[in-house]
Amino acid sequence: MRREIAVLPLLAAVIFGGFFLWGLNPDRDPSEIPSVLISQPAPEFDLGPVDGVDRPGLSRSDLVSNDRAVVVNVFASWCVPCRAEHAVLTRLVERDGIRLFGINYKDKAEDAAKWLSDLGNPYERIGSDLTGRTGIEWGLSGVPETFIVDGNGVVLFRYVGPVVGPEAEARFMQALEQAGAIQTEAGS
Amino acid sequence: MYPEIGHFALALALALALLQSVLPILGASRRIPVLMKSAQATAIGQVLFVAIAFAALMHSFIVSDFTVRNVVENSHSLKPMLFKVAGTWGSHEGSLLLWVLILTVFGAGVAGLGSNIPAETKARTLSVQAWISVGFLSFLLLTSNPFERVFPPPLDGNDLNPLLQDVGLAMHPPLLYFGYVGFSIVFSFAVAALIEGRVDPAWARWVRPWTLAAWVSLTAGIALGSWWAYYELGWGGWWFWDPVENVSFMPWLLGTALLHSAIVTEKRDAFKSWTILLAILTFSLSLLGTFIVRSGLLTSVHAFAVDPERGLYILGLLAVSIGGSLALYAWRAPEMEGGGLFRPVSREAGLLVNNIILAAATGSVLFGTLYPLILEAVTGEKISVGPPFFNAAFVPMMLLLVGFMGLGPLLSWKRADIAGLLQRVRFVAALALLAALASWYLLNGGPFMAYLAILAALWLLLATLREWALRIRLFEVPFRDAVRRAGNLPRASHGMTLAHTGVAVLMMGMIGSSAWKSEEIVFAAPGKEVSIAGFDIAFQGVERVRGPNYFADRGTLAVRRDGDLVTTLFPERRTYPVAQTTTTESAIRSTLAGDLYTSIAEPASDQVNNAGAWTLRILYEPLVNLIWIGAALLVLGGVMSLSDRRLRVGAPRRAKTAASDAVAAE
Amino acid sequence: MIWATFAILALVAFAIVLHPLRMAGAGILTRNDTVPKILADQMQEVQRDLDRGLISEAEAQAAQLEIKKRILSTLRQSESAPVNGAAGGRKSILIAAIFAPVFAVVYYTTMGSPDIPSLAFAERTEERTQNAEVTELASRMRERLETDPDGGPSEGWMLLGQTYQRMGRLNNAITAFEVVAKRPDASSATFSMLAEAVVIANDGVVIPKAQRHIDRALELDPKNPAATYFRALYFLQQEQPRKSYDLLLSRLNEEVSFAPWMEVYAQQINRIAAEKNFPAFQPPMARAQQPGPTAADVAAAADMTEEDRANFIRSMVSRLAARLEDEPEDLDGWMRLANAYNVLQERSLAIEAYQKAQALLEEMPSDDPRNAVVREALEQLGG
Amino acid sequence: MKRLLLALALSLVPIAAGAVEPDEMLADPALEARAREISKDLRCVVCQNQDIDSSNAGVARDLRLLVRERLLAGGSDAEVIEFIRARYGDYVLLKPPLEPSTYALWFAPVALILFGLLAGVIVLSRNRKPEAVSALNEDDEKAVSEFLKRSDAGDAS
Repeated sequence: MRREIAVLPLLAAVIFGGFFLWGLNPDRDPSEIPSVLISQPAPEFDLGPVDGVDRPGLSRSDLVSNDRAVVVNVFASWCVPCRAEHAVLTRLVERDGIRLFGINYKDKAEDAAKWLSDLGNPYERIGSDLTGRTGIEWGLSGVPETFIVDGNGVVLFRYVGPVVGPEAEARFMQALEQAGAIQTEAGS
Repeated sequence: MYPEIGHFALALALALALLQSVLPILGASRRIPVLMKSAQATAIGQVLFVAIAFAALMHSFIVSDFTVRNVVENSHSLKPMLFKVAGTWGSHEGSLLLWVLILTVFGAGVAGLGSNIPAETKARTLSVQAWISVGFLSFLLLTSNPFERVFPPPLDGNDLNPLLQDVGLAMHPPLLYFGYVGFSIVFSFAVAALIEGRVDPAWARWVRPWTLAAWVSLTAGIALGSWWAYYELGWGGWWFWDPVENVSFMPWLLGTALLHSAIVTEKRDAFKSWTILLAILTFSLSLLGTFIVRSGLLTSVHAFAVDPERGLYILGLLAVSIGGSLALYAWRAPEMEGGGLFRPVSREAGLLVNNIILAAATGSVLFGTLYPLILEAVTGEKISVGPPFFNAAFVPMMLLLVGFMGLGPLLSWKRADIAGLLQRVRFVAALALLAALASWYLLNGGPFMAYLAILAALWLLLATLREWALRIRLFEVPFRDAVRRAGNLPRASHGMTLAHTGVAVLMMGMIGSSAWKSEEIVFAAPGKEVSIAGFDIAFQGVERVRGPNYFADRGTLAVRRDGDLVTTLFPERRTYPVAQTTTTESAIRSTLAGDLYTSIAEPASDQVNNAGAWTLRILYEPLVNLIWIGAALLVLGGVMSLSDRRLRVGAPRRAKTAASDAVAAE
Repeated sequence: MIWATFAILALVAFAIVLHPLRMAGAGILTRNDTVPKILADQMQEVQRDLDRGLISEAEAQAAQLEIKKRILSTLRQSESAPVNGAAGGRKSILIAAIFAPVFAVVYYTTMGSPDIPSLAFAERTEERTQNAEVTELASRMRERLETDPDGGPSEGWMLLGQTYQRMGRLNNAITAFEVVAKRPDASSATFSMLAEAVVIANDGVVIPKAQRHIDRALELDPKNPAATYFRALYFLQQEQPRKSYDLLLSRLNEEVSFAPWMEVYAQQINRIAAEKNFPAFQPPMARAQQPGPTAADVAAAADMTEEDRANFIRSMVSRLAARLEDEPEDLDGWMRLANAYNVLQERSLAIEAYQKAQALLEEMPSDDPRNAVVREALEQLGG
Repeated sequence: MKRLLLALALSLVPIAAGAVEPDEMLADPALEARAREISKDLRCVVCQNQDIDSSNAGVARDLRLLVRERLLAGGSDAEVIEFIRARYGDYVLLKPPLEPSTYALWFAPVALILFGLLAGVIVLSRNRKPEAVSALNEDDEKAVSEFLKRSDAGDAS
């Protein structure tokens, strides 16, 4: 009996150790927050266009009847990582034919317009979220954030932070393929 | 050159640690005196070389030698000197070096000061201590070398975080480390005892001063950190249940339990395997803290830049040290015979309850801290466990503990007389209840729990004083006799009284500042008046002032009470142009009754309706200073106990017998 | 000096490990020496408590009885005397004493960097003043250009832009270049420099803004090598490696004589070739000569870490310097070297190189534009 | 590496004070007090372990405004919290809801105390048996007192 009890602390330590080992997995990001939106319909929102950018605004109705999955990217001109991500998204649009929608988060219209003119504008539609309320509806924790929404407006995937670097891009590409967001030969 | 000397000295320290981890323990088992004694020399050698390395790193920081990567990343030529010095332990590498330095200081302490410890026990203990040394020195050299060089050097360093440029924060890590690394030696004693297979009252007495020293530093370190958060972060809180705070708090809780259970082992030869387990677990929790802070396992404001590889290395160290020691415990502890018997109402039973509650509280904090990780691993769900949980779990346990704390010291060993006990505390219990009811009537409002806490704190305070009065027979014998009796009491007894009083005082500070805090947040243009807690505060405007490496918007607040000017406060909002950071320097009027805490934030965002207005935050925190006073009493109590001469009994005065024995043995 | 210090430290370690041998004669403390004393002290403590009336007579007796029993059991467990002065012990200590310094030296020689000197911040005044001078010069220049009623000469703005670019203040550089780009006298080089700055500022990505400048540069001078290079880089980033490759190759083949930028072209062509299995580029001329870093090289280095980049530039510079030792007649080489030293803030070396160039320039016609460049640079460096 | 970068990026967020601003506050003190209490139980999603009440991050401010908006719209405390939770999940709740997945968490403290007390009772009951108080025999008594005399002489205290 005494012996069994004396083993308990060791047992507890081993169990905790197992969790620690699991927690050290380099792919795990402790500050990442899972989205409640996954497999849920996209939230209700209706955003006007950004002044000075010749793209229409964005609302939920633009997400519910598409021929294939689309990408919704939340960006801002003041967000430094967005710059690096922009090149990646542009390439995805040009090379893989994804449909990209933008939510311009808490940004001045003139800054956003200049930013898009400098870097190029791969977005099909851009909604201007000046107050950040739409951001909350999407459960936004920071900028940039990127969602994949299927043709019927159901959110399939969420990526927090910039999609930059081979690892992130591979993960994102895989999600795009699974969602069928990439234009296939037949579809074009 | 200096950084290289430091690097070389670390290598030498590792070499000595390797030797010390093998030779003395070998000497102890083969009974070869010269090998046993080698522990003393190598322990002192280790501290010497680690200190050289530490001094070399500090020198690099002081002269801003940017050929050292660690200096580049954590310092800047414009930093004030004090913070250049503190920068030495501001980074992962530097703080780990400090960690190792303290580890070796405790090893050398036992080698040099532990003159009453038999050579064999000492040799084993120091060998175990050296195992930890080897682990951490190799960790330092292999994954976190503080002496990594850059050449050609960049023109200036990267870091000038003004938030961390604070005296309290600069001193907080050394004290904290002194505390929780200090428990390493207690761990080593415990493992050595397991290897030797013997724990007795003498062992408890050898360990006690080291446990006390570590506990005192940890208490001071935690209090200092809490104090820093209170006045630097600018929103008047002093404890946030952040994972990093929790991991320093858990060793404290368990260390407190250890202090008490070691008394039972010392006086009554009981609780032996439990005391050993506590000694192992206390240091294990310290190691766990080191692991959590440096591995990025949990998110925290205080965490160092994370690196999974380092995390893996420390986890390996944890597996070996904690796993190894607990396996040894599972093997050897059951053989330890139980000690003296005692009755359900006795000092032993009281201390048992103390230990049970402290251990359960530690377990709850540990579980709450790690639960998000566990749940994520099991179900993938991510949740947060924040202050509401910890308060709900922890506060009731502490109230229970405090209830017993008042009684414990009044109990006698083995069996206590219940009727006599009740008779002795009847009066103070009634007094505490009366005072709590009175405060309810007078304060009307505030949560019920707060009144329960008031009752508990008052009960503890009065019962502690009552116990002390009983001891010196105050009011029973002439006053002069009572004073003489007080003088004759052992220091440890005064220490206990002080520490328990400290807990009561601390509690009152916590209750006052959390349940009766009042707050005003306003936009204030010059001339605006705010009333809070009986003070009338007039905002007289903001002026721009220059500091050595910052400029500040300094607000002027005239504080009046009943029309009389009490004081003028100057809260600042500092901007550091180089680091492009803004900090808040709150201005506090501190009295025993409470703090008037003022801080100034940015100008009103809406300048149309609030032209020229600033955001003012004014808090009144009743009794908050009792928290630091209580902590100081705890520390003072610990130091008082530490100075008790009984802790040094057994040290040879190089008595004739010992000397002649040695000659005979030659 | 440093090794002498190490030797002293190693000696100290050696002595420390040997020390126990010196006290071998002294006895050691055994449990029998200490434990009973502690128990005896506890006896006295009980007695004192009794005297003070803290405990009752019965309690005291019971407690003392307990302690007495412990004393007895300790006395009975008399320990065997330690085997003193065993030869095994001495030998182990000796081996250990040798092990300590050897271990440290072996570790250190593999991991240490004894050649890197300490450099206290206070000792680096020269470097600092230089840096401060450049900053000061740039801000003075900018002030003068900004206050100039005519908007300041275009050459001045270009020089300012280049200075800022060297200092790594890319946004300032872009602003300075943009001033000139808006003027009618903007040349192809103006736009290609602007494009380069924009590309570097965007982590090496040719963004549409950069493209517009590249277009302008090529409009003004279809042969502008820098603009062509960035156009090719753009194609590469558009995942059109073939187009990029062809563009570089055809531009390279247009030249008949050697120009310094060709090396970068060749490298880029071969990089693409290696990745995509295109035929590698065979240099038509002897490749003995190694040019120094060009602006495009620096651009290529933009995705390196700060340290890698510094090393890269330094290696290029030292290669160039070594070549110039052998070919001191290469005027453009000296000018490039001088410019490179300037970038690296090696002031005296930069002056020296410019002076070499100046000497060679004396044989050139006085209206050679390089004269002005060298003069200006030397003035700026204060040499 | 990515985590390192993120950590660096996050470290640039100043932890300066001045979370709740006066212009956010509600005119009705009772409602404002409720808003403050709710804010203290909601975690700021971009900061590390901070409630939105004390965070000066932009998103935290938006959430504070939202909390007040919902309160003004007549929502109960639970409804307001549920509103935020529907968008951000359980992660934002600093006080985890009592659900099957958190039973272990919430009952752990109680279980630990009960387990500890049980262990204590077992230890105490083992101590029940009467203590054998056998006095020392004469030889032993002599040995001890001799020893004590010796140690008194050796130790001059």
